[in-house]
Amino acid sequence: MIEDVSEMTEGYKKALKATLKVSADTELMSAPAYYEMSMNAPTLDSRASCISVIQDELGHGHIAYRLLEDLGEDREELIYEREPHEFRNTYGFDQHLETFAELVSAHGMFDRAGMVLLSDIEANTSYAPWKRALRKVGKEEQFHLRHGETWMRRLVNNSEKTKQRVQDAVDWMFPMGIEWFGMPDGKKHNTDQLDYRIKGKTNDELRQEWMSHTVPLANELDLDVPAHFDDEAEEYVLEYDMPVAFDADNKEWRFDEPIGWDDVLDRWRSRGPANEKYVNMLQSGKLEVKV
Amino acid sequence: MSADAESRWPAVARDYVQAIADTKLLLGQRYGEWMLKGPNLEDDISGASNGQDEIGQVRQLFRLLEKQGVDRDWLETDREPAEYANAQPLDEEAEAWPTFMVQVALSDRAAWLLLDAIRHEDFTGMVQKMGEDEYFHLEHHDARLETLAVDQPEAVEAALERYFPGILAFIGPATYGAGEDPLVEADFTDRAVAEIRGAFREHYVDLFAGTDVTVPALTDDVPDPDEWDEKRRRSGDGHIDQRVADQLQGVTNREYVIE
Amino acid sequence: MSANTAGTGTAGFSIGPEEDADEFEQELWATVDEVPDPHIPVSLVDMAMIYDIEVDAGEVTVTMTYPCMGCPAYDMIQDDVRAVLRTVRGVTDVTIEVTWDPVWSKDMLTDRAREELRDAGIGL
Amino acid sequence: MKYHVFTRNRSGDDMIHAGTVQADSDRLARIYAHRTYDEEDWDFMGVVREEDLLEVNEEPISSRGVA
Repeated sequence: MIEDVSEMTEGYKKALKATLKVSADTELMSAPAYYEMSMNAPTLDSRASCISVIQDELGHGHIAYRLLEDLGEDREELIYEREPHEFRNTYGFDQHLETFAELVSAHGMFDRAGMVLLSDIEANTSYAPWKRALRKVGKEEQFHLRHGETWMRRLVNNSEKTKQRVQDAVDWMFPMGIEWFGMPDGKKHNTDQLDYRIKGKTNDELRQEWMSHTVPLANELDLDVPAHFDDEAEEYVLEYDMPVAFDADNKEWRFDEPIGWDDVLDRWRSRGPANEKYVNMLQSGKLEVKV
Repeated sequence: MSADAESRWPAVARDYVQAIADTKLLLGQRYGEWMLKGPNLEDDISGASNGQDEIGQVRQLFRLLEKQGVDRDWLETDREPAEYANAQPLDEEAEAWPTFMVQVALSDRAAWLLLDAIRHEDFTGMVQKMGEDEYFHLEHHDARLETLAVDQPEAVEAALERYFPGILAFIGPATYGAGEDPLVEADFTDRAVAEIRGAFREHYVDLFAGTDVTVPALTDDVPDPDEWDEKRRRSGDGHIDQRVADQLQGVTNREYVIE
Repeated sequence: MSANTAGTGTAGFSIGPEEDADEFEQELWATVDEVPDPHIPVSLVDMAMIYDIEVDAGEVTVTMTYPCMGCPAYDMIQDDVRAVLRTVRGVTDVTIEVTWDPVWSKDMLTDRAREELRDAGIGL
Repeated sequence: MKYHVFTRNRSGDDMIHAGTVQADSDRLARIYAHRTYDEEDWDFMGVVREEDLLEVNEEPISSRGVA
């Protein structure tokens, strides 16, 4: 296990920082992504739960930025002085969440993706300070999942209309969750994260892990997702050729329009529709004080 | 659920608790609005915690109000903006951090003092539990105001002047002294409004001692006792924006309420 | 000390059914004991969140509290309690009363909860 | 200023370094530490300013002039 920056090679440090940055930015940006619908939650009880989730996410971001600080980065600069497009958060949190059904489905499916990634790091990382810090994160994310899945269940059982709202959310969130874990193992050239044992599982293993939670959930709730368990292959298989084009304005996947991973990376790099708005929200207080 | 005659609070007590509850509801709103735009991440985290605490407290106060015969749907989802009895400073969203800090500090502290004065048995334990939350809210405000009083004294003083009249109206008129405060008379509270006003101002005089910030004086005609609305604990008919009422009532997500 | 202060860790505060509880009440307690706290691996009963269970001709009233007033799982926990009690034969209705008297404190945890938390490495 | 946050699970346990907070005053640091690291009902929580944390080094005595 590595405890201190003095024990790291330059390559290790670089790979660790890059991984931490994605994690920190993703946790932080989930807060503004969850904000609008949390402040418009349907009941007082759900408002309390949703704000509690935002508090947790801010706290998780805080942890990851603190670890980056220990590696020589400047937290103030990372949070308050970068341009929106410089943030490295997952593309999922560059999207507008426009209904309560989308919010709770994000708790249930996007936070599951975060949980899968971080559980692997907690179990397998060679960087001890991160491993220790993740214990709290895991406990809190458990609640987000429970909150999301409970509400998905409530809405699915409530009426055909609310069930359809959840289905609409899942329709665009599921493929986004699939993309979340990145390129398939066979196509990936940069394996630094695994080589340095910053994480333990490959992209495809993590994707399988995510599907092993989300596909049975969808089946139980009678929601359609374009994936199923294949008995022969003994794994979850997609019912479309990943990756495919995404119409960000309408939140629609064009399943009959396969694209290359270079196109996906380009889409990620040019950021999603809510990126600027979310970063501006987080930076607005800071700017005001500085004036 | 309706309360039987024995456990029924006097009407003036119901209004008093309603005003505290609505103030906390709006505190939850304002903390929420600022939980992503504080000057540092720790302030954001604290703001989100405070917001969550306030909603938890509102939930309990609404529960008691419902037992007193107040309609639950009206409380949560069925009200006009002018029917909210929140402290007047919380009607608006503050435009800058020091203003926001003064706005919530004054409102949260005043609400706590009013709550802590209640001596009715329905509040046994509950107010003590709320105090566990409030310690952290009030400490956060005071610690932040200490730093702001040094960095931006003009902004702090301007905000105090802006919000002091409204918060004094929320606490109550100076004429509610010992022997004249109807809540004390009804044995619902154990401290007269006039006493709370004094203690409230004194706190800020001590906090800002040695800084360039002057705390507004207490004047007996603020609020004007003749103009003061006992139900909404304010003067005048100002109110929150419709947009805020819609958020609090979850209007855009009404279809997701599980009956 | 404020007028609103309740006792904490009140002497003689006991968790679980009274000694003279009949079989039905015992069953209700055992049923609620199956509901886990959503944050830590012990039951609501072991967490000392259930203060009282009363039955009146099939109508059950559960009096409970929370360690934290802003509990994010407030309604979910109540749903769980209601759902699990409704499966008990003879229960026609379930009402949940929330109380803060006495104020919950970790001194109230059962010994079993203490052991389980210790094993799980949780500090409470 | 940067503060280090230390916590203890229950009496008798070792102290844990829980993390750090950025704060403009000691009073703020206490609040931030509680708000950021209150995932457990700690038996003890304390903050130390980073500038007050002195590293203890073990260095060889210079050989010159010792013999």
